[in-house]
Order: sequence, then structure tokens, then C-alpha cells
Amino acid sequence: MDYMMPRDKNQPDLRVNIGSLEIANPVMTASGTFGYAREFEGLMNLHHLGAVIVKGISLYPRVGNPPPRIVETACGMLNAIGLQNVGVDRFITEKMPYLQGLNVPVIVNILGDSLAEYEEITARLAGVAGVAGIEVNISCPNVKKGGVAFGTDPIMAAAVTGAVKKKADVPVMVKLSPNVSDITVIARAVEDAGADAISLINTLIGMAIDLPSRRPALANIIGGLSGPAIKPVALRMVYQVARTVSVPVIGIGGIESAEDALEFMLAGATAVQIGTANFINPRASEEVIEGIGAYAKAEKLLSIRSIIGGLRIE
Amino acid sequence: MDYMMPRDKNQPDLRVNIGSLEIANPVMTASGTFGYAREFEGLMNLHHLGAVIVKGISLYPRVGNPPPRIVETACGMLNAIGLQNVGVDRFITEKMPYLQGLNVPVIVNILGDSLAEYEEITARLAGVAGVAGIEVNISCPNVKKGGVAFGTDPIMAAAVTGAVKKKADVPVMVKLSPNVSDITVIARAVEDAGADAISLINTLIGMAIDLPSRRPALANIIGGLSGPAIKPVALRMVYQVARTVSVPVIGIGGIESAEDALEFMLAGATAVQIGTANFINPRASEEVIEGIGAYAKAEKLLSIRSIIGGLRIE
Amino acid sequence: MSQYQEKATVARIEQFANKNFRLTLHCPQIAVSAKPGQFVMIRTATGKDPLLRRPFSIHQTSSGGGIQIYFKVVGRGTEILSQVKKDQEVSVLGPLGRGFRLGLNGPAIIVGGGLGIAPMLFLAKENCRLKRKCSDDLILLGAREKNELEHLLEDFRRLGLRLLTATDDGSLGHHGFVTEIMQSALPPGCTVYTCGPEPMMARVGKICQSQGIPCQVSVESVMACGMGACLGCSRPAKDGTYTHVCLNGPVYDAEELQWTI
Amino acid sequence: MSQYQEKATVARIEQFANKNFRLTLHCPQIAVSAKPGQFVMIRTATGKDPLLRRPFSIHQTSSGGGIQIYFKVVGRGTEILSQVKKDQEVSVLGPLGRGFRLGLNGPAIIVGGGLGIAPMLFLAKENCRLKRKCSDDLILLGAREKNELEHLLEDFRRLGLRLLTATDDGSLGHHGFVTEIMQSALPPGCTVYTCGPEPMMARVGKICQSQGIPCQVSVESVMACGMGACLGCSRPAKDGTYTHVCLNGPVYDAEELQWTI
Ligand SMILES: Cc1cc2nc3c(=O)[nH]c(=O)nc-3n(C[C@H](O)[C@H](O)[C@H](O)COP(=O)(O)OP(=O)(O)OC[C@H]3O[C@@H](n4cnc5c(N)ncnc54)[C@H](O)[C@@H]3O)c2cc1C
Ligand SMILES: Cc1cc2nc3c(=O)[nH]c(=O)nc-3n(C[C@H](O)[C@H](O)[C@H](O)COP(=O)(O)OP(=O)(O)OC[C@H]3O[C@@H](n4cnc5c(N)ncnc54)[C@H](O)[C@@H]3O)c2cc1C
Ligand SMILES: Cc1cc2nc3c(=O)[nH]c(=O)nc-3n(C[C@H](O)[C@H](O)[C@H](O)COP(=O)(O)O)c2cc1C
Ligand SMILES: Cc1cc2nc3c(=O)[nH]c(=O)nc-3n(C[C@H](O)[C@H](O)[C@H](O)COP(=O)(O)O)c2cc1C
Ligand code: FES
Ligand code: FES
Repeated sequence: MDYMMPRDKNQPDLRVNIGSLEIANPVMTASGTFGYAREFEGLMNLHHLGAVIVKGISLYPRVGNPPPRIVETACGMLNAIGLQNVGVDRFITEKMPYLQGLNVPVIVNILGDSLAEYEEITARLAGVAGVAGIEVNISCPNVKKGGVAFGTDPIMAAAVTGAVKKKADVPVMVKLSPNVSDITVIARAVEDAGADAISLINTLIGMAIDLPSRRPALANIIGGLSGPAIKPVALRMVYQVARTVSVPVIGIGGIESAEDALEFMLAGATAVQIGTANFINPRASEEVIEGIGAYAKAEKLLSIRSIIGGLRIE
Repeated sequence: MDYMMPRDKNQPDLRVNIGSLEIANPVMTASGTFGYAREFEGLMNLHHLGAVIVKGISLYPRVGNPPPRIVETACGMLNAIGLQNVGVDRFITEKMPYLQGLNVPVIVNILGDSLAEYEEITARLAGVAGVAGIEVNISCPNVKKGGVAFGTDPIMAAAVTGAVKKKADVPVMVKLSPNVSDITVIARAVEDAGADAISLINTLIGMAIDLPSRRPALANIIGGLSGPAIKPVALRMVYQVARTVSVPVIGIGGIESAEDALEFMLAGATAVQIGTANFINPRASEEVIEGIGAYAKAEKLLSIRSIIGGLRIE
Repeated sequence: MSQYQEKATVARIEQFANKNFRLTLHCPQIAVSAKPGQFVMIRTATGKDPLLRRPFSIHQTSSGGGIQIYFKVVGRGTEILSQVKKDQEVSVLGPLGRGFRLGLNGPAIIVGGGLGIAPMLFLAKENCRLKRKCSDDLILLGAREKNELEHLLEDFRRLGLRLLTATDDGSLGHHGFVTEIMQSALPPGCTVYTCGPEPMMARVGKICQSQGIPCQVSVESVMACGMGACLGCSRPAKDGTYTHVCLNGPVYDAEELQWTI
Repeated sequence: MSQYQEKATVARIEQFANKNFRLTLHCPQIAVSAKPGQFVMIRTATGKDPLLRRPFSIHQTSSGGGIQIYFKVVGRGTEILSQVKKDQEVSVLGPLGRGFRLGLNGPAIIVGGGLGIAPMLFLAKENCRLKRKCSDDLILLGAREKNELEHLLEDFRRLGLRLLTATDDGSLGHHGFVTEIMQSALPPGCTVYTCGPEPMMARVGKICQSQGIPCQVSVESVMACGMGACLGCSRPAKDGTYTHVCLNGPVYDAEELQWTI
């Protein structure tokens, strides 16, 4: 499938490659922060996106956590949505037709409780028209291992990657959890297991308390921290991972502007994802694309690829 | 030694115990953010503090990192001071006399490259008048283990704790690094090794980039993230650790107000430390103490101890 | 359903009670497409803190492209918003959510309490316009005390509808809850519209249910996006699932939701 | 050395060039204890972002308890500061740092460039007061263009000292760098005081060194606390160690520091 518009020779080349998938520009929307894209159709031009990554899909529908599910924190927010989603079958029948019509690569974020579940979702997505890639969320608890997240153990992370790769007919990105002692160990493990790209970071685990009621601010007690607050941690991990692996790295975490995105690319990211910023500015991803284009033009870059990993260190 | 002022019976009892050390109120200043206390003498009443924790001390003086050493981030800051300090001997002769005169418990934060170094610093601090406790910074790289931080490995963390305990004649707090997959594993290890209290969190590892120059914003490339941005992570870890260990836990991370401090206490902290907030408001720690007192009064608490771990969870 | 992210200009900021403010914003695209019961999300800070937009019901719109919100200072976001100056620019996203189902036959009984009065003016106005005949509509407004109510009454009075008030301290109208005057005032074939504190809405819903009267409620929830993207604004629905207030609400039939009274 | 954290009131905010502002703050405790070359740390945001205070040299003080800062908008903090309104409250911490060593015998040659002009007015004034006789003092001010300079000149002229100017574009005074007019203007026995862009100060320091003239420079550094607590504001010193600008500076003898020209 070719998603590319004929390229204007006077515009800088913003295309980048995620494994065998070429995208028109390095900006994607992060899973769980952009619904199924349609929510934004009146507010921005969806066709401009590098790729859309949809809310995490599980084998069966999930109703999610009781409220409150979100709470604001300093320059960030915590969420404990509880992976609410319609399940892979309804996703394919109800959501894919619209997404496919966008003419933008659709990357499906998947999650599971067990290796078998990851494998089965991937199998069901194989051959579905419009699915251009799979992003594996490994921050989920492994029910068999007492709820330890797949993403905190290199062996489990590799096993999930392998299970998905076995069934996938599109490039597979593995999305890392930042809640680990050494992110490069996990990155290397999933690369060795066949990941075509690595995206990071998912949310940091955090908590907030409502003092007047002396209760946790989230019904789930703990939640995932996202937004500008986590950007320094994300940037550091992207830098470390990009120096460790040879597959493309996709940077995520607190990106709100083209400047933020370009910093991630300098640190080694081939592409970026916009998450929480979508809530504050529904046009955020489009503005990041425009800003990257303007930067490339001002800096007279023939291709945006030339800045990937271009951080100057003496 | 008795640091206690005679207590006013009309005021709520703010005293708490850190092992055998009783402090007048649960508010301490965090290491590296309060100099050697004297810097603040004109701006607040130092005698009101629960305890002063001084800048990390090593066996020999360290000059620290080249500039830039700090950079602001969203609701936070990164620092890479490089553990600049005068060394334990000059600390004892030059800094302790003033500190001792404050009539406030002085806790000495120590750091080292090796077990031997931790042990030797502790030995030199033993018997020094005015030293009321030792806080062990285990976020430092272990030179023998290729620079892996002591605090990211339970065996090394326990070893450092044991080495310090062997020589210490005052309560020993071990300060945990948050850059780990499971903070409770480290907490349990240091408790088993004899820690009298556990303080957390030290800074998250982060990075910032200066886009115009395409260089890292810090000369050291990576630095430690502190401030309100990290509070949700800190609160979560304090909650997890307080439920795991039975020694007192001291909460640190983004605390700016009495409300913040009380949230940490509800999550299980016996006391708190004020860090980055000192830079923004030199009176921050005093205001936190006043605010905790006002809260205790308004809520008619006989003792502030009654809210420790009092988070309501159904 | 058109939605816009507009750089609105502050046309006016009025302080009513101690912490209650009315803000008039010029944002013509939102103004022209807004329906009663819908809301907007407003960025209060220019920096990154507070990070998220804040939701506010649309109090009324003007043909000149203005919208009004009526709000109370309860935290940092509303504090900042209370300090905007005329001509300042503010980012407004809207109109959002499903509003009230209007133009139904029979009298409309409009019950607003506290800040829940905010959406009721727009509702009363527009409902009148759609139904043409609204002489048997009734507006019931409750608040804690007189000065939380009186400044708002002028615009309601201008509609020429029957209007009753209640205050907790008796400083204006009935001394007590607005639900007390409502109980006896429900004519046959009416529809009740309500917005206010949860216990009040639960009570209103219960009264309606017992009398077999349809009741539309406008509810709140914490929100990050206001447009269905984050799934944060969940609220338990009658059927055991969750509904998303920003998308399926904020207006519901009282029966769709779970109430704890 | 007394330091204060004051809730200062904005007495006046003036815009000079496009991005250059002068802010007058009422903070009597700081005003009365400030010395030339010292600085203040100002909180620009009311929320938590931007988090840290920003350092600014004291431009002048008034006997009525006012201090002035002269600043350029270069980022978010200064942007917010440029938008303060009269009577607004701003938290100011100061006075901080070691200022200029004043009252020395012989002519004072005061060389300010760009924003480095800020501390020079206070310096020139106070030095005059201390020395009594200052008719042989000389002020040299440089900027990129006329409108960055002219508004500041009035206050300098009032001192009655000799004053020369230079602009990069020749729109006022000498066409070129201020260091060019300084070179030939150094009388025997003088002391040079300078503040401005690093290359300018390095150049001034070098000229002084070659002529054996003492030179005091006021330098910058990123700062978190401004009071010696964070050790963030390090700068390489001549002897291979680091010096902390907020505590040991911002004023140094040019020879104490490392310069790259
Ligand atoms: C659809 C919708 C429409 C709304 N319409 C209006 C309106 O027309 N007028 C109006 O004033 N408000 C309205 N609200 C509520 C409004 O959004 C909140 O008051 C606002 O977001 C608070 O922001 P803050 O930053 O000031 O408070 P925060 O700092 O976010 O919160 C401060 C404290 O106030 C509490 N709090 C939060 N919301 C409320 C609330 N609604 N009432 C009392 N305490 C609260 C929080 O739990 C917290 O303890 C509406 C909410 C929704 C979901
Ligand atoms: C002791 C001392 C005294 C000072 N006195 C003055 C003064 O009198 N007047 C004045 O205008 N400034 C003065 N400064 C500089 C001033 O503190 C900074 O300009 C200010 O902190 C920038 O804050 P910001 O939030 O606007 O910029 P930020 O958002 O923090 O930074 C924006 C961009 O500007 C760059 N930047 C930072 N500082 C400067 C600078 N000084 N010049 C140019 N670019 C910079 C940053 O690297 C960044 O790329 C002084 C600094 C020190 C240390
Ligand atoms: C409300 C919300 C829901 C999310 N849901 C998912 C999800 O389903 N799957 C996933 O991999 N990541 C999910 N994330 C994580 C984001 O995709 C992203 O990794 C994270 O928020 C950090 O980026 P940001 O700071 O730009 O938001 C979610 C984040 C938020 C805020
Ligand atoms: C400038 C700076 C220097 C620090 N130096 C030390 C140190 O020497 N030893 C240590 O254990 N922690 C050090 N810390 C960490 C703090 O003590 C504290 O754990 C951390 O900043 C989190 O708290 P906060 O968010 O309140 O600042 C330092 C922090 C900062 C910001
Ligand atoms: S607020 Fe985001 S889905 Fe409703
Ligand atoms: S700015 Fe903190 S020590 Fe100088």
C-alpha cells in the first residue's frame, strides 16, 4: 500500500521509515490519547498525520475502571482508564472502516493478559485492510506471573514480542514501559526477539491523593503519569535506547511542540508520538508537523532524516 | 541528646520518631537543596526545622561537574552538580560547628564510590558532636561494578547499608533511587540489612536538549529530575514502600506545601523532606511546618502521628 | 456536529458573589453552533500549569458572537480565570457534548441549583424559541444565599417566564431547598430539566420518577479532553457499564444513570 | 548581609525597545540594603511553570523603597514579567551576590553593553556618592541600535558624568563596538567596571590586562537558588576549580575567571 502523496519538491522531505513502513512525516498520535481519530475530524486535518495509533485493543471488550479515572498533577496528569476498549473484533468491524478511509497508516496498539492473548489479537488483525502496523503495549500485567508487567522483565518482554511477530503481517513496534531499572536491557531484548521498531515511553507509575477526603484521587489508587512533566525522563530513555539498538526508535512523552519533537529526534528518535497534548490542543499533532517542516526549511535540511540522532556531544 | 523544646500543651503534638531519633516536627530539608543551612539563616528561622540534612559528603573533596549544571524543565529541574562537596574532614571542621549551634538535629548525607568509602566516611562521622543521623545516598555509581548505581541492585544496596551500619553510632536512613523496576525489593533489602529508616525518592534520571545549539542542556548530558513534576512518582513509591517495610519512611519529591507534605504522610511517610522548593521559596520548609500545625489544629489531632498511613481505601 | 478551537477575546468579566463570576467571551464560531446544555473547555493558564482545560456550561450566547459562562472559583484554574482582563485572549474549545432535548410538548420545568443555574438560562431561552408558546414553563432556582442568585435573575426575568427562587438561608424566596418548591409544582405532561449538586439532582430525579415525569439532568465529571478521546470522564450507568459524560452527556435522562441519594 | 523575600508591588512597567522593559518594584527592605552589582531573583509565574525564579541585576534603587530592573524578553519567564500590571504583586528575593568594590581612588571607567547596562547606573551613582569627586569618571555604553539605548540615557545623564555611546549600526554615537572607544580612553590609575555579553567582557578584560589596569566584571550563569544552596551556578575559575556566581560573584576581578575570546 502506498500512503504517500506526490511530494512537492520545494518542501523539505519529512518522510521517515519505521521498518518497512514509510510514513509521510515523523508525527503519530499516541495510543489512548486520540480515541479512534474520528473524534478529531472537525478540529484538524487527519490526512496530514504521519500515522494514527489507536487506543489499546484487547482480545475481548473491557469496561475499564470506575471513576475517578484521571487527575491533574503538576505539568502532567495521571490516568487509570483501565484499558477500556471495544475488543479486537468490534474494532475491526466498527472502527477500521473509518480509519481506513483516512489514507493515513493505522497502527493498532494491542494489549493482553497472556502471551496467548497477544498472539490471538495479532492473528485476528492479520490481513485486515488498512492496518499498517502493530504497536505492542507491554506495560500490562502478566496474569500468569502474578501481575508483574511484561515490560519490566526482559524475558517476558522478548516472549511477547516473539509471540506477536509470529502472527503479524505488518511491522511490529514494541512500546516500552519506563518503570524499569535499565531500559536498554529491555530494548535489547525486544530487538533480539524481532521488534521492527521500539516506541517509548509509556506512562510512569504515579499516585495522587485528595487531602480533604484523605482518599486516593483515582479509584484505582495508582495511575500512569503523562504530559510535559515526564519529558526529561522520556528524552533520556530515548537517547539511551537509540544508542543501544539499531531498529528505529519512536519518542513519546510530554511532546507538545515541534521543538519538543525535534529534541527527541536529535536524541535519536526516528519519529515521535503526541499524547496528552492532544487533550489540551486538538491541533497539536498538526502544529508539530507544520513546525518540523518550518524548521527543516529554515535549517535548509534536504531531509528531516538528517537530524535523527544528531545531538552534538563533544 | 535532647533537641526538644518544652512543648506547648495548646499546640498539637508534631513530634515524630525516626528510629531512636525524635524530631520536633516531621519536616526536614533535603540533601543538596539547603546547602549547609547557613545560607538560609537570614531568610527563615532555622531553629524551627525538624532536622537539617546537609549536602552529600564524600570521603575526599569533589569539585563537581562543569557548567551548565542545571536546567529548568516543565514543573521541575534537572541537576548534575556532580556531588561537589568539601569532603568529610573539612565538613566536620568547617561546617559542623555552625550546624551544631542550631540546636536542630543534623543528618549527614553521605556518598561513595565503594563500600570501603561509605564505611570510612561513617567511621569519621562517629562521635562527632551534633551529628544526629546519617542518610546514605545509594544513587551513586559503584565504580567496582562498572558504574551501576548501588541503589538499583538489592544486593549492593544491602551491602552499603550493612557497611554504614557497622560503623554508625547514630540512626541510619537509607535514601532510595526511584530509577528501579520495583522499589519494594530495594526497600526490603535495605531494611533487612539494618536500615533504621528509609527515605525516598532521590531524583529521576532525565535529560534536556538545547535545540538551537543541538547540544545537551547539561554538560553531563543526563541529570536528576526534581520538583513538583516528580511528586506523583514519589507519592506512589512512598505508598508502596510504607506498606512493605516496618521502619519509618521519609517522603521526598516535589513537596512545596503543607498539603503536599500531609499527602505523603497519609501515604505512609513518618516525615518529609523539602528539596527544590527551597530554591523557589526559601521559607518553604518553615511554611510547611506551620501548615502542618494548622492542619493538626483544625482537624483536632492530638498528634500528627495519627495521620501517618491514614489513607482511606475501601 | 461542528466543533471549534477558538482564540476568544474577553469581552467582559463580572464578579457577582464573593467567588462567583460571569465571563463573556467573543468566539463567534462556537456561539453560533452551541446548543443549550453543551459546554466548552477553556485553557486557563498560558504556561503548562494547570495543564488541562476546564469544562464550563454555556450560560447563554448572543447573536453578536458572544458566549457567557457563569462560574465559581474552587481551585487554581477558576482562580486564574477570574483574573482575566478585558481584551485578553483565551483558548476555548467547543461546543461539546450532547445538550438538552428541547421543544417537547407540555410545560418545561427548569430546576437549577447553585452553579447548576449556569446552563439553565440558555435552555429556558432556546426552549421558548422552539416551542413558541411557553407561558406555562416554570423556572425554579436555588442557591445558598441571595447574592449568589440576584445578579443572575435579571436575565431570567427578561424571558418573562414564571420564576421561583429558594435560598438555604432564606435571604431570597423560599427558605430551604429548591426541591421543596418543585414537589408541588409539577403539572401533568411536563418535562423537568435540572442541573445542580448531585444530591439535588438525585432528589429531583426521584420525585420525577415517582410521578412518572421525564427528567433530563446535566451532570459533571472530571475531564481531560472533553471530546471522547481520553475515556477519563466515565460515570456508572444504570446498566452496569460506564458512560462518558463529555460524549454521551453531560445531559442524560435521569433514569440512565446510577444515583446515590 | 541581610536578605529578604518580599512581596513587591509593581509601581511601573515601561517598554523601551521592542523587547526591552524597565520594571519598578516597591520592595523597601531590599531597596535599602542593595549594593551596586547585586541582583534579585524574581518569581515570574503564579503557578508552578516556569518553576524557578529568574535573576536580574538591580538597575537602580530609590530612597522611597523602589528598585528597578532593566530586562529583555528572551524566554517564557521574561515574557511573563513583561506583562505584569501596575499594583500587581511579585515575589522578589534579594539583594543577592557580591557587588562591585567601590570608592577606589582614581577615575572609574564604566563599560556597559546591551543588557549589561542594567547594573551600571546603580554602580555609577553609588560610586559617585562614595568617592565624592567623580568628574573624571567615564561611562561608555554600547548597544545594537539607538532605541535600545536612548531611553536609558536620561538617568545616566542626570549624574552629570562624561558619557560616550556606541551602536553596532551607528544609529547613536560611535559606529561599532563600545570596546573600540574604550581602548584609547583609559587614563592612568583608573579602574574599569564592566558588564555585557561574554565576548565584550573578555575583550575589556584583555585590554585592561595588557595595560595593567584593574577590571571588575559582572558575569551571568544559570541559577536555581541565587543564594549558594544548589551549587548550580558554577563557572570555571582561573585556578581550575569552579566558582559560584551567585555567591562569589556576580562581580569578579576579570583575572579570577577563565575567558575564551
Ligand atoms: C460539563 C461540565 C460543566 C461545568 N459547568 C460549570 C459551570 O458552568 N460553572 C462552574 O463554576 N463550574 C462548572 N463545572 C465545574 C468546573 O469545571 C470546575 O469547577 C473546574 O474545572 C474547577 O477547576 P479548578 O482548576 O478551579 O479547580 P481544581 O484545582 O481542579 O480543583 C480544586 C478543588 O475543587 C474540587 N472541584 C472540582 N470541580 C468542582 C466542582 N464542580 N465543584 C466544587 N468543587 C470542585 C476539586 O475536587 C478540588 O478539590 C462544570 C464541569 C463539567 C464537567
Ligand atoms: C546575576 C544575573 C543578573 C542578570 N541581570 C539581568 C538583567 O539585568 N537584565 C536582563 O535582561 N537579564 C539579566 N540576566 C539574565 C536573565 O536572568 C535571563 O535573561 C532570564 O533568566 C531569562 O529567563 P526566561 O525565562 O525569559 O528565558 P528562558 O526561557 O529561561 O530561556 C530562553 C532562552 O534564552 C536563553 N537565555 C537565558 N538567559 C539569557 C540571557 N541572559 N541572554 C540571552 N539569552 C538567554 C536560554 O538559554 C534559552 O535558550 C541576569 C542573569 C544573571 C545570572
Ligand atoms: C488517557 C490515556 C490513555 C492511554 N492509553 C494507552 C493505551 O491504551 N495504550 C498505550 O500503549 N498507551 C496508552 N497511553 C500512554 C500514551 O500513549 C503515552 O505513551 C503517554 O501518555 C506518554 O506520552 P504523553 O506524555 O505525550 O502523553 C495512554 C495515555 C493517556 C494519557
Ligand atoms: C541541586 C540538587 C542537589 C542535590 N544533591 C543531593 C545530594 O547531594 N545527595 C542526595 O542524596 N540528594 C541530593 N538531591 C536530591 C534531593 O535531596 C531530593 O531527593 C530530590 O531533589 C527530590 O526532592 P524535591 O523534588 O523536593 O527536590 C539533590 C537535588 C537537587 C535539586
Ligand atoms: S473527557 Fe476525555 S473522553 Fe470525556
Ligand atoms: S544559584 Fe544556587 S548556588 Fe548559585
